[in-house]
Amino acid sequence: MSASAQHPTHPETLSEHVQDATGESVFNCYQCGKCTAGCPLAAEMDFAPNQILRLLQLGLPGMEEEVLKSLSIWLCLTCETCAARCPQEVELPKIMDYLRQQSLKRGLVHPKARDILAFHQAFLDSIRKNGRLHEVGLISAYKLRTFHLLQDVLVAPKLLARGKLSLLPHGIAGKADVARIFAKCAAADAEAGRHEPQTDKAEQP
Amino acid sequence: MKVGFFPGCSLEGSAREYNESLQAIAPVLGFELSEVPDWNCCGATAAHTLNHKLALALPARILALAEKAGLTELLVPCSACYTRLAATRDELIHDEALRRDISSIIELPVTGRTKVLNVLDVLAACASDGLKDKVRKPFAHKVACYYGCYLTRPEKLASCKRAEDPQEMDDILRLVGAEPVDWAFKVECCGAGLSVSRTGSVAELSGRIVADAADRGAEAIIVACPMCHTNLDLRRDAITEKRQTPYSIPVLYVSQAIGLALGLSPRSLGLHRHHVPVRLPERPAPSPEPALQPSGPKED
Amino acid sequence: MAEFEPKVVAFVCNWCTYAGADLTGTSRIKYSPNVRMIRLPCTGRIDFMLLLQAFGQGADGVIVSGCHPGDCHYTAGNFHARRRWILFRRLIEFMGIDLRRVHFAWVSAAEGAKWAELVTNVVDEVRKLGPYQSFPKRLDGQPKPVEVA
Amino acid sequence: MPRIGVFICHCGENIAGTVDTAAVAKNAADFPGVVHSIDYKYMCSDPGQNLIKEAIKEKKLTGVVVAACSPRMHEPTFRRACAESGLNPFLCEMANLREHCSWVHEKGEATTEKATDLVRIMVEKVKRNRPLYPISVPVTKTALVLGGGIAGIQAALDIANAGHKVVMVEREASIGGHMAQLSETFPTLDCSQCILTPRMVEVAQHPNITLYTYSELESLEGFIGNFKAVIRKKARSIDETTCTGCGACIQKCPTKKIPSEFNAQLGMRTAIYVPFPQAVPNKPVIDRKNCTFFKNGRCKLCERVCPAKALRYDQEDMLVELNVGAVVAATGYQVKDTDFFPEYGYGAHKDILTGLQFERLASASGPTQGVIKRPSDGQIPETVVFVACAGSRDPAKGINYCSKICCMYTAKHAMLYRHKVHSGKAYIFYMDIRAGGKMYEEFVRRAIEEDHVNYVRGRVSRIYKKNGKLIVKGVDTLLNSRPVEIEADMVVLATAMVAQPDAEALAQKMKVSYDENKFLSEAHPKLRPVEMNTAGIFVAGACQAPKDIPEAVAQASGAASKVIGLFSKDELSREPVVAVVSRMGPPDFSTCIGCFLCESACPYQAIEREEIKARDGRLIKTVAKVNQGVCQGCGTCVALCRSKSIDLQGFTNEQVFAELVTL
Repeated sequence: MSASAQHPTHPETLSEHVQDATGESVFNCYQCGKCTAGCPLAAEMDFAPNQILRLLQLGLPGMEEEVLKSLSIWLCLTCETCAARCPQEVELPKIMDYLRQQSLKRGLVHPKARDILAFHQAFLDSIRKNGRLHEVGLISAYKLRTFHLLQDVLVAPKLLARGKLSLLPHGIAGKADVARIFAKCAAADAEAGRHEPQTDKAEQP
Repeated sequence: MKVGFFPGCSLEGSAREYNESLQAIAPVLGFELSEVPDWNCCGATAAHTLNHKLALALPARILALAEKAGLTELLVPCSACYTRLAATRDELIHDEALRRDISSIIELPVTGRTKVLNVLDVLAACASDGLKDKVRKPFAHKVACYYGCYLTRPEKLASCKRAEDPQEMDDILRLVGAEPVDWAFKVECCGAGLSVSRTGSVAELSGRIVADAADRGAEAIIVACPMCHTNLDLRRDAITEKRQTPYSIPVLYVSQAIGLALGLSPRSLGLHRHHVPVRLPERPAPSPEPALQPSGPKED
Repeated sequence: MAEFEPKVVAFVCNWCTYAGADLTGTSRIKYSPNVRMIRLPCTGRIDFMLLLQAFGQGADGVIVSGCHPGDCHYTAGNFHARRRWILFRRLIEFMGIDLRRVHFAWVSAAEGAKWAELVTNVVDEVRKLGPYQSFPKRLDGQPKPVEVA
Repeated sequence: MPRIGVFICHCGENIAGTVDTAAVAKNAADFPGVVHSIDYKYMCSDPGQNLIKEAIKEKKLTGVVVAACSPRMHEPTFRRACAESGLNPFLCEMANLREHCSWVHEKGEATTEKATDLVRIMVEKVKRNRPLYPISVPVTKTALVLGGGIAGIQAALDIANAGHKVVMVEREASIGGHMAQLSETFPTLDCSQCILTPRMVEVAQHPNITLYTYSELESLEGFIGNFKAVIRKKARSIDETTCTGCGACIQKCPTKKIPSEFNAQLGMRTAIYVPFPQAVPNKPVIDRKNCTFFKNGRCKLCERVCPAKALRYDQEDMLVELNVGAVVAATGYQVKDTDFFPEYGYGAHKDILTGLQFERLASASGPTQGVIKRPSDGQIPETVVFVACAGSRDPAKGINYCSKICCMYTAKHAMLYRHKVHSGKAYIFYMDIRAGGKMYEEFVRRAIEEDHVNYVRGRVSRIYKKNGKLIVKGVDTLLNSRPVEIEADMVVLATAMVAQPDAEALAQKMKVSYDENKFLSEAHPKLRPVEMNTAGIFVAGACQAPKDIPEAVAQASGAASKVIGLFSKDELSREPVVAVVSRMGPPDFSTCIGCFLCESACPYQAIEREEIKARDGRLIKTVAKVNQGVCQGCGTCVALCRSKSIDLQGFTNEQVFAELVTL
């Protein structure tokens, strides 16, 4: 059904990689803007959701990098509102996931997104270590990554007071299994990465 | 009935009262929760943001363990976990190759045969199973039922019928004597994953939700998701600061509201753990029998 | 023996391709004379047996050409033809007929040049493939005498 | 023993210049069955034609091959020539030596050889030609027009004014259709009813038009020129002949709170009612579902007040059988309702309207006498948001197409609103402005430049109610895709134009095809826009595709002219190039095995089922039979026939095989 499915565009374009990885074609978007109109964070984004798709559609030199460098892809909450209302049934959240992974892989993460990224990484670390999330561990790890040492110092005691923070992590028996899962996925990801064009190469005219 | 149970990480920490209240109402409502042995974290937003495979493998391990434990149905109270597990199950069922790949990663056989249920699915079952008669102290309050994102979206995974104006939670609460208000932010996003990393944005989004609920005269916001609860309850000070108006409306888990209606003690339901104190106006109980209106749009 | 001159039979619909070939004529575009046209109302009329008959009677290649999808004078005949072709190509192969000897095309009444190009290309390709052998055929290239019905 | 004559034309130098015509003539003379073969400078000239005519007489030719230009050029000429000298015209074939040979090849051996082959091919074909005779079908000169909207009205009047009988069937109690509901019409802003109602009256009074309102098509049998239609006249519960239309019954009817269809649910009507004051006919009907008497057997107030004693509670549906020669389908469209839009509140908000509802609000004859008021509280809205493409161009909602009229009527709505509420603000959310049409673009510019309607380029994601206002969450993609929120008092959705709910059923009754959106399909997207692939059935108006009034009227007149053309002869004569099913004596009767693959393949529903019965009436077998009045001669059935029992006259298997044998 997707336009690009029938007429493949230049195979090295990011839009093509999006299609391969997510099955979503950015060319189905006809720029009505309904996604942006309903997006909870559109106002805070550097590119509105429909503009992210527009950049991918046009794909002139530099545009793909703009997308991967954008803050928008990191602000996306994957709340699925856009997808639910899109007249052309574009699964934008799926695309955003892919773009974030690429942005990270190509080292193009927006400076302002580092906190978000740091949180996600701290989150995953915590799971890799314990198999489950250890909130205190998470928060402190996050603080160390971001140096937001004072943020939420007012919240933590509240939690503690209400017996919501367990200072010791709940390790699970399958810790090792989970760690192995992480290792394998990381490896698979790196493997896939080799097939991804490096941005600088892709940008060469 | 016996139901598999995957609490998820937050129900062991910041959302422990959700866990407590579920454990408390379960026996009264006649279902038994059997926890998935040695379950792990579903990976949440972080995983599918950073590594697609991981985002499937972590939930897959949980599903695999559930299958091993012979659980046919699995209650996942946290909507964030629910959507991860449901999405993974959906992909596993429809993609043979992926299924093989993933089970080799998690070193466990996985088929996706265990059905994933969210809290509304289970409560709806109880509702049709005489919940109304078990009410001791009708929860006679105006409530704003807040569904958030993952109980209604994406549509193919959600059990709610009207994606833009779901009624399932409203119907259940009517049964226990509550009066759901018709409000505008039932399915708006609270800011979820950015709670810690972009508290400002979250305060903005959650603020709108709390404000609308209060403006419509709701006495409590009812949620079914720890993340929503954190943002609406724990982040209340940030919200107050953002909107320059104090809001005292408490945020209860649906299980807590029902628990109260069943006559269970506030403490057993973990109400004391909330950041915003749960003060509900006393009603001359038993309140006049609120007839169960058919769910559907009402002109406001 | 002189260079092999293939015989190509073209089954064409009256409304698009036949008219298109007329246009080729009125615009004096030259193409190779090896093609013999069979005029039918619509490609939908083309029975698979006719293709076999053509080969049986010594054709080395076959062209089937009608209106573009959606332009059929009878609204859907060309779709029937296309659907039938998809079904029969495997049978053709099974019968040992090289698929490159059978060409399906859409040529509209406005595509005189396209028709010339099509015929020339097909004739060239079939010439490369050489004579179609698996049915008996006289080698002097002379047509068989026809018994009068 | 066939006696074929071959006539090679030089066409001046056109053929002779590259083809050795003399040689071709000489070769042809040796072809088996050829008894006469000559070449001549101009065969199409009178002397040329005379050569053919004389040869036919002298040589007693049984078939003629003229090798000259394209048959698309001169086949009629030479066939006429043959006919004039007593040879059945269908025993004449042409070999195309010019367009397909001399003009496209170089002078030389190969070219002459090809010319010879082309002649040989035709000789072999013509030997197997059979005399054919034009098929003539009688024509009943009465047209059935389905639908009393503007398209139906136009078609009916055109046909009736040409002197032919017309039967118009309208489902509702009055004709007029959607146009009667409209306030003013773009781009001229003239009052819709002012231009429509005179036409409605004309229909009612026209001596050639019989009007059946509150009636529907029950069934349609037969074929072009000879249809048999059955009309269901639904029980009106009054005697139209005695009823004077005084309206006393309507005044007294106690059931007054029924949402009025004509006012798009914005107004109320009684149980006995006429849809609107200018209704034609102006005779009421009883809506039995809502009538007190029909519900609980008591009331009959209307009967008591009726001075003409016209009430007939015991009236029943009546079936009327009609013979008609042509059918014009003009059954119109419907618009999607607001409850089609979850993100806009599932139709729960009274102040979110459809375009059609806004027409009623803006109409002087509407529930508010043309004053724009909010249905919820009767307030004058200070801010109105119009949403274009509501449902249209929305594959997620199952509607891929553009409804075509919304851009224009939305501009009109905004304009009318600004004219009526000078202080009011009008916003239009749009994706594209499609204003192709005479004075259309100018009209839109006027809305923007003179009436300061605010066009916002973007779609609306959500509408919800807050403190009595409708919060419209949209986006302005021209403003760096900035999300915009507008607090509106009223929202008008330009909801999609879709096929009638029973369009599919109607199409099946008439055995015509329809597209995936249930719009009726024309016979050819470009060249036969008002015919349907079932001969004798024509289409007009929005039942074929979304279109505005001028287009609907134009198509209606087009359909009418086709009908008039059909009625211009007492019998219609058609080329005998049609399919026939083999028939033979007992015991087989026919090789047809009755698989009816042909039936499914035929785009014209020309295949009928014929029962072959023995003398004692016992059924022997059911075989296919081609209705020659309907068959268009494409031959698709021939290619599909498993038992080779169906064949196409003029292009029989025998003929085509013979052509191939010459290779």
